[in-house]
Amino acid sequence: MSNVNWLTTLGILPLLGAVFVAFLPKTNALAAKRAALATTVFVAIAGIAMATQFQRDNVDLQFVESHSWIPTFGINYAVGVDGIALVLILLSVLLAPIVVLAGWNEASGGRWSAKTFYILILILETMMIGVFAATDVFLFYVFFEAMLVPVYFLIGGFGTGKRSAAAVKFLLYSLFGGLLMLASIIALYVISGEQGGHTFDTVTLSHLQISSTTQNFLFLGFFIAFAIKAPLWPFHTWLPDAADAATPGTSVLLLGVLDKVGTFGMIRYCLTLFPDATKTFTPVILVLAVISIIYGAFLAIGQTDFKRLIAFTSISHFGFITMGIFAMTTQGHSGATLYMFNHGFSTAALFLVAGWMASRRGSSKISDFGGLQRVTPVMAWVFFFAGMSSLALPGLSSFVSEFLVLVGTYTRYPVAAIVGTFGIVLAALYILIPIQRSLHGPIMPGNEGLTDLNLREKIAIAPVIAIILVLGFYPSPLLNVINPTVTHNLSVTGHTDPAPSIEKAGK
Amino acid sequence: MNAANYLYVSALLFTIGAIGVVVRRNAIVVFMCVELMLNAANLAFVTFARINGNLDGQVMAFFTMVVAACEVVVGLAIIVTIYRSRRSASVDDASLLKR
Amino acid sequence: MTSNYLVYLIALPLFGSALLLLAGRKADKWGHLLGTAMSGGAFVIGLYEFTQMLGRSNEQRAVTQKLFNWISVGSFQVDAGLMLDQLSICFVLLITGVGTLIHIYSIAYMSHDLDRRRFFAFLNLFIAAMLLLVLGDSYLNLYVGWEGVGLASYLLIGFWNQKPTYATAAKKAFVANRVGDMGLSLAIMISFATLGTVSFAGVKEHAGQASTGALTAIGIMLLVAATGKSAQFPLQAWLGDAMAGPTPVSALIHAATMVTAGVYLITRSNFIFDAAPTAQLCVAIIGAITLLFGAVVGTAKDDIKKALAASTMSQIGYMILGAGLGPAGYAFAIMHLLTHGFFKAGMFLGAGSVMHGMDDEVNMRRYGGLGKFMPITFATFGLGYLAIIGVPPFAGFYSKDKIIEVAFNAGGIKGITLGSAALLGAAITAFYMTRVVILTFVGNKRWAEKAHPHESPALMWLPMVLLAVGSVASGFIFTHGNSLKNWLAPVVEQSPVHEGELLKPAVVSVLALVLVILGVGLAVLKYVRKDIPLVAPSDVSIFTRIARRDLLQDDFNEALFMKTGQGITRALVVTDKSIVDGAVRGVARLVRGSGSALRLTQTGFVRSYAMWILVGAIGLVAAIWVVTL
Amino acid sequence: MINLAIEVGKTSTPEAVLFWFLAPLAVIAALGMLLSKKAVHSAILLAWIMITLAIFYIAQDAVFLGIVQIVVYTGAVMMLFLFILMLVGVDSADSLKETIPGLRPIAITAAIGFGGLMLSLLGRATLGHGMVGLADANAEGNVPALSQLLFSRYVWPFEVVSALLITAALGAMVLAHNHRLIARPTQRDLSIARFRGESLANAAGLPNPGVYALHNAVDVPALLPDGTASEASVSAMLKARGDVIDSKPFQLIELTDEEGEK
Amino acid sequence: MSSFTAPVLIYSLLAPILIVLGGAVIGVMIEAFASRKIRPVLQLSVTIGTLVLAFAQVWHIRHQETASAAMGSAVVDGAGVLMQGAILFIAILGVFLIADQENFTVIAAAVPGSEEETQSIQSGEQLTEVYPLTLFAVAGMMLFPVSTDLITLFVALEMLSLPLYLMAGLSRRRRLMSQEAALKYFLLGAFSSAFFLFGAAYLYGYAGTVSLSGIGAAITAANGNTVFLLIGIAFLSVGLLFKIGAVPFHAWTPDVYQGAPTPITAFMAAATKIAAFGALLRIFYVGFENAYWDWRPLITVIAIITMLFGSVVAIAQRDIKRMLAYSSIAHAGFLLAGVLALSKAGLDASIFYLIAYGVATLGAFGVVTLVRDSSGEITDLNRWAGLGKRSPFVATLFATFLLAFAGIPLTSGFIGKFSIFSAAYENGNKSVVIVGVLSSAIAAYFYIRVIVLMFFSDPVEDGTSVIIPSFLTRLSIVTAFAITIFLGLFPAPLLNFISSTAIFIR
Repeated sequence: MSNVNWLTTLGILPLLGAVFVAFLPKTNALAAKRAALATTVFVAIAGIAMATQFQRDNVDLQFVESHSWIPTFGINYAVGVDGIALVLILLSVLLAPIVVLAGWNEASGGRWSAKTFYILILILETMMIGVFAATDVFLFYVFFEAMLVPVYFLIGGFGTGKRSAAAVKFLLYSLFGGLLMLASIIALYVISGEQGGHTFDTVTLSHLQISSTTQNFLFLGFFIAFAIKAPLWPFHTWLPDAADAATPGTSVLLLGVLDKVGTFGMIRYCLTLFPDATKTFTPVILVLAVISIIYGAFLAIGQTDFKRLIAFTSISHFGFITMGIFAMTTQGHSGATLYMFNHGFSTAALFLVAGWMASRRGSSKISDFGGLQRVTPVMAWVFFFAGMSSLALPGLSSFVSEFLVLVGTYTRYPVAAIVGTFGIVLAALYILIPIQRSLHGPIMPGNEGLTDLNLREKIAIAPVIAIILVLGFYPSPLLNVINPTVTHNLSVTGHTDPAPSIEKAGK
Repeated sequence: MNAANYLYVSALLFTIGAIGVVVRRNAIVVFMCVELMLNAANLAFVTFARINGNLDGQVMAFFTMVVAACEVVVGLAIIVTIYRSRRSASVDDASLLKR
Repeated sequence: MTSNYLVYLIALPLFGSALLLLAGRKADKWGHLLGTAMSGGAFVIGLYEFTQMLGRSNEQRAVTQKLFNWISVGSFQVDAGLMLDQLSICFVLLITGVGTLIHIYSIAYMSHDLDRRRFFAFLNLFIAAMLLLVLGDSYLNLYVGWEGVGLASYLLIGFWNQKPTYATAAKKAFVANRVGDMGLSLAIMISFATLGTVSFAGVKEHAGQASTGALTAIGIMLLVAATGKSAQFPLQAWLGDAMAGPTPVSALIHAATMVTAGVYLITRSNFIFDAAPTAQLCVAIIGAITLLFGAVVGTAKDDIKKALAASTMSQIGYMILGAGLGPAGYAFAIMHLLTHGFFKAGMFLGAGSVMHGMDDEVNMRRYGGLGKFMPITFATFGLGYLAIIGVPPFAGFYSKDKIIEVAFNAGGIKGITLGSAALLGAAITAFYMTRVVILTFVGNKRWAEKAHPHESPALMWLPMVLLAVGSVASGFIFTHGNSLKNWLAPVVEQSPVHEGELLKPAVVSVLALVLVILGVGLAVLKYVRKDIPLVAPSDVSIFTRIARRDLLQDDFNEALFMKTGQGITRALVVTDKSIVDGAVRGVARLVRGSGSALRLTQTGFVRSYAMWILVGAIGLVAAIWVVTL
Repeated sequence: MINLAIEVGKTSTPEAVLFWFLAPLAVIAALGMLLSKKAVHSAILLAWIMITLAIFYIAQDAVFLGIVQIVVYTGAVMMLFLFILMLVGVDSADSLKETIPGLRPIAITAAIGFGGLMLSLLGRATLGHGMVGLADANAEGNVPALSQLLFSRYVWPFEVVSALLITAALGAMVLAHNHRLIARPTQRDLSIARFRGESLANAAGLPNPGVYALHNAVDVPALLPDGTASEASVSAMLKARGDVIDSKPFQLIELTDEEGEK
Repeated sequence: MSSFTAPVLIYSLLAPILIVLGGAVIGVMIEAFASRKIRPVLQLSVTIGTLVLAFAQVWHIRHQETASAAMGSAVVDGAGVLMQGAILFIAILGVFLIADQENFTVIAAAVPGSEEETQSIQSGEQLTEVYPLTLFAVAGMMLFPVSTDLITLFVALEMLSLPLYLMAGLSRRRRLMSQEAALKYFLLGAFSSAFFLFGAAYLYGYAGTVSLSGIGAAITAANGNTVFLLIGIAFLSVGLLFKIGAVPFHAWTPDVYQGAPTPITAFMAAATKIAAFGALLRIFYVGFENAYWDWRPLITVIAIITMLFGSVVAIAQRDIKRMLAYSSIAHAGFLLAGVLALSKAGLDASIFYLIAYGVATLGAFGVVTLVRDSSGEITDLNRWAGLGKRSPFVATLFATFLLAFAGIPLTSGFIGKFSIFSAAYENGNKSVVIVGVLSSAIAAYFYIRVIVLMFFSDPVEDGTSVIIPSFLTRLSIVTAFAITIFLGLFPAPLLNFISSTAIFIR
């Protein structure tokens, strides 16, 4: 590996971009947009370049950097990625330019100038990279909490409808979870102090001897924070509001990347730091996950608004991810990780198109649309494609992950998997019903004059579609990165895949 | 007689002073009750000085008197200012700031 | 053996589809030609592979092609691999052959549709997906094709989705299929958890080690999948509505190929069903129920396409029944599948031809006497009709009789019941098909004045003729020297057949023929001489009414699933708002409320503040008092 | 009295007599201070308590403090209090009716609770040693001993206290001192102003207060020839303080309207 | 008469306090002799010069530790030096705000609304006495945390309080409220110092000495029972807890914060907290260390009530200054966790927290002084709506301070919160940590509410505007902002300095 500080460089680039944008004149929105786009594209390229340097079969953290930050508390600026984190960082850097390009005019409805919008987006990108790259629990927490702030302003400042209420709900809900996690982090810090010196290093912390009661409490502190973030039933109610109010681009980042921090955290922290407590709580969490799948799907069916609908579909999808994680099998874990990546893109597609539809029509109510397939065929087909991706049509990337999750769960918890499988039927309903209402049927009054996607929008959505398609048929590039980490994680936490029952019988 | 009896007197006077602060409305009387409390504390100091056999308590009591004198000056100045503005020395009338 | 060409079977139509979809209007002029060419190309490759296969010994005929490693996580290893064996080649030829004919037919049939290019794109997509379905070398690969054909079916049913009912029909088909797909994915999961593999070869190899319970579970789940895709009871309801799609679609997808995927699945999984008798029995029962169900519904339909759809359902019931009869039946199930592919596709195309000439009128009560105006259509349709009712020597006779025969020979009550059902079905089939033919082609004309029935162009009747040839000849070819049975032998592992246990083949044939004649006669009596009212009479028996309502399948689904689902949805929406989010908001309100309440302690009176201090001090003193007790 | 846990040592009998005589008086005076309506009474009672305490100090070998108590507290501080009381109205009586709801019962409970708890606690206290007495400490006299401490051990707070005194002075200045922005008008200026004013009515000066025959104090407005009271005749300060008495009762004859018209 | 041993005062070590006192006296002289015209400039420069000089001296003596700097009355140790330095720093920033005399009455003696007052305002004069008063208060604050006997503590307590009582009443606008604030502050302050004194008496009675280390030694010796000790601790605590604004001794805080001139509120809120907590920490760490198990439950309960009460009631506030007051109450609760920690880590954390909180508070109140209409400052929260639109920069600064209060990472408040809670947890005070975390969540609500109001509400056209601040005010606020962010990003230098310096010597 070269001695480039990949992660720091990657993380700092958007920040520099933000600073640059800050110095642009306020009136020149176009310059801000271009600068933001250039930055994010550049970061995306850098991210891909970094990924090419990643050694797939090396289970250690890579691109590791560590500098003392607050030595008093043993806090380091320590970053590094394993396969899972790398995939999520890729997700972040790839989605960012898409969001910028797709939401070219998103900032226009905001309280502030476009400049502010892009500064916030770029800051957010830095934080997203940081949160996945951090290997120091404290650093992770810092990013985890700090990233709320730009999102908060993005929702509250540039959203629509009850944006400030939604922003506050989002922030308070997340802060509440974060503070619970802080309590756990403090406890970890103290325990590490008792056992050989204060540290926040994830690996060192995972070797602590913690009594089972304490583990349970600390686990809950972390888990609730992540469950709110993810969001898992019943901690989900902030999400529909936030997604409803936010601009499509913000929603994409919110659901596509930010919420992944929750599931990522479950793998990285809940699992490795508290293996025993994880075992204790697995049944409960699986129940919650299964409820999320079914509940989210039913509520999605019951929505009358596109954005809320997509939000609820995500709740269902996050149920799948959580289920995959807590199944504790390689398929479950790899599937869940891949699911995080794929869900990012399929939600991006859904949200962006829904956003385009809403901005053209001036409403995101499903009932305001009808017959779009004849008015705006390209947009309609893109939406259809996104919908298919969301319902995990085989051949599209989400199928691979969803199936892996299910199969991985089935081998250990068949009942959960069976109930979860019902989700795929409900998925058909929650996708096809709105598709029928908005794309099919006679052209609804008010829809006649809608314009189809323009070139910019097509360019923005094309990579999303391409990724969804390619990974559907050829997920190996990602799976090969994810698998070694997953195997390593499970083996150090003492989980082995259940053998096929014929082999068990044989023994 | 037990020398500690002075302590009981001190405690009683302190209590009465404290209650006075709560129940009286004239700011000057309220302030006088505070002075009573300080005096009660002084009595305790003097008594403890005697019990402990050193003069630190008396020195403390002495400082208390000086400090109390200063406090009286400032306090009464404030009360007079209030009185001039409001034509009332009742502490209950000064209740603009609340909730 | 490996072959490098298998992938092109799929790639050609897939490429055609993608190109047509992406090219947009620019491709309008040549899109249909490209689509047809792609399908035809696939057929050529299929033929090539078939000839290659013929040149090898029976055991060496299967060829495989591994493309790449698709999913590899831990022990879950799935290759993107293709396998062409004796079973799949039947399907490949059917799909590409009939498919190409229907492409050709569609060029003319859809010539006036602005979106013809898109139609061909979808058709190509279907061909690709269907080929993947039959070529995939593992259940998961099959699954991709399985849902792919579902998607294509959805798109084609809803091709004219500006009409809300058509859009609904498409959605219904997709959802019903998804229920089936759920079964398939569960089957795959169980298979992986039990056997550690999902490839056909792997499952076949290890199936013997697994417990019967697990195999039964897999079998039942596969059956669920089959019922969804093949419109079998209880997931049959979508097929009738699926006739909303353009008629070539009905012919290709909802008659000849896609709906038979369930039969393929069960036949392909013969090693599971053979080891799980319970599951196998379920298959047979479902098949028997559906063949009767479809037949009964077919008697009551006035819409020509729906009548044919009911017939399809019924005929697939026969196939499923055949496949459920185990090693003795697989070959006949496939045989019936193939013959049915010919004659039913032919009849659908005929129906399309009629509609083409009748301004898209589908109500048979408004036809009548069309045979004079559309001789070719009448002829081809008639040949198909003879085939389906099982008149020797037409194709249906060979295949259907064999199934009935095997059913009777299944032994015991099972055999008698299933055999009787199959026989009865044959009679009803004869009745309703006769009814269709009479109402459409015979008798006096009942159509409106402005209609000008005419024969369809050559591009349309040519495929019909070719299919009619198939309807006539295929049965004989397949049974000649047990050719198909032997051909399939390596795949379905035939056990020694106990022939003639209950009824001799001849007896069955005679019995069936008698019943067919009965059915035909009844229909002739009922419809030939009488005036057919233009509107279906309403003063009919309750049974007729129920049959017209598809034996209440929709009412049942609506009451049981839709209403419940809607109820749950509504309840959950309310729950989410008032209870789940309500709890959150409640906590927030509680905090705010206590804030407002505690705020009142700040009275503004300095004396009450002093009181607080005093009370605090008392509290401290009291605590001390307690601890120093 | 309660049996004391702190048995710190017996005092001499005269002191006991003094204590039992003065202590109850002090407590009663304190209660009186709490309950008397008039602030002045409270002040006087407080002064009495302070004197009592001074005596107690002296009795407890704190001669210096006793004297200082009388001089500084009773002498200076209490005078200051009385002075301010005069300023804000010496007569003003404090209604003892409680206006803040709920405060009275809480206060009574608090009084009993606090006093009871304190007395009870004191009864439990033990010190671990008896009363040492100040004989040794005061060997060279109370004042020298105190000064020893004050100027060596406690010299720092002693120095710092000076800052406190300055603060107090400065504070009083800030709040009370009122420098003139405009030069005070001289008698000449006033006179000119009177005559150049709009009306010459008051050119000769304002009427003096008092109804000479019956009441002759400055707080009674003068009666004008028409029988009305002249507001201008009393000092504005008195008016502001509300200490003006109605002059009606001091009229010689009731002037009715009819008579006035005649 | 026995020979008198001359006292030894190490003046170089006491110099910071003496410099400030000297400056104050010079200020008084200026009041007496300098002409009115030059007084403002003169006073300001003397004051700032004094504070800077004192700060330099504090820096100079930072490593010279001794318990006998002033015959056992005051100590110079790391913790004391840090607190003195912090107080001086806050005071300098505070004086920058005070320099904006718009906030102060011109003539305190005049009756509100009188002709005299109007004339004075028109004359453009300034109330310059506030500078020496500030210096006196600063001196008292500096002395408070380094005092090692009860006498000096009491004197210092009064010395810091008296000027504050006075200054609270000097507001130019809403003078009745301001005077009321002064009266309330004074009466309650005197009341609580009576408790302090009474407690001191019992401690003296228990230990036979007034020095903290003597009391500590007496606790270790354990003659007799602890009744006197506990009474002493309890009443002494009342006095101290009053100053820091802990529930139920908090009631003055909102009223005084609201009524006092905002620069004074800023100075008072920030600096008094440091001084009072400094003393509290010293008393509990040095004096009562060995009675930990006796006072821990009491302080725990008070800390919990304080955090919750402050956070919950702040939600219901409509006035920005009152809201900040309740926030300061909540923070007092958090800081009590540092007292409960009773460890080196707890001491370090407390000092860091005090500095971080003090700076942010000063900045926040500094911003409050800027938002005005024609009749003066606007503290009604509803009229802050849309501030982010009017003056995004100021609103951003204020939001940053609020986020620091809320303890959002990358601000100083977060590091403070983390360090103090971890120290408390380390010593087994789990309940305090958990409640602290919960009340932080509640507290976040009202901080965010203000941010929502500023950024997400549309401005009301009612003449509210942000004035262009004077250079000094700007300097003060921007410095506070910079420190808040810097300590959030790079707390290590300060933390290291604190942990290598902060120590209580006995």
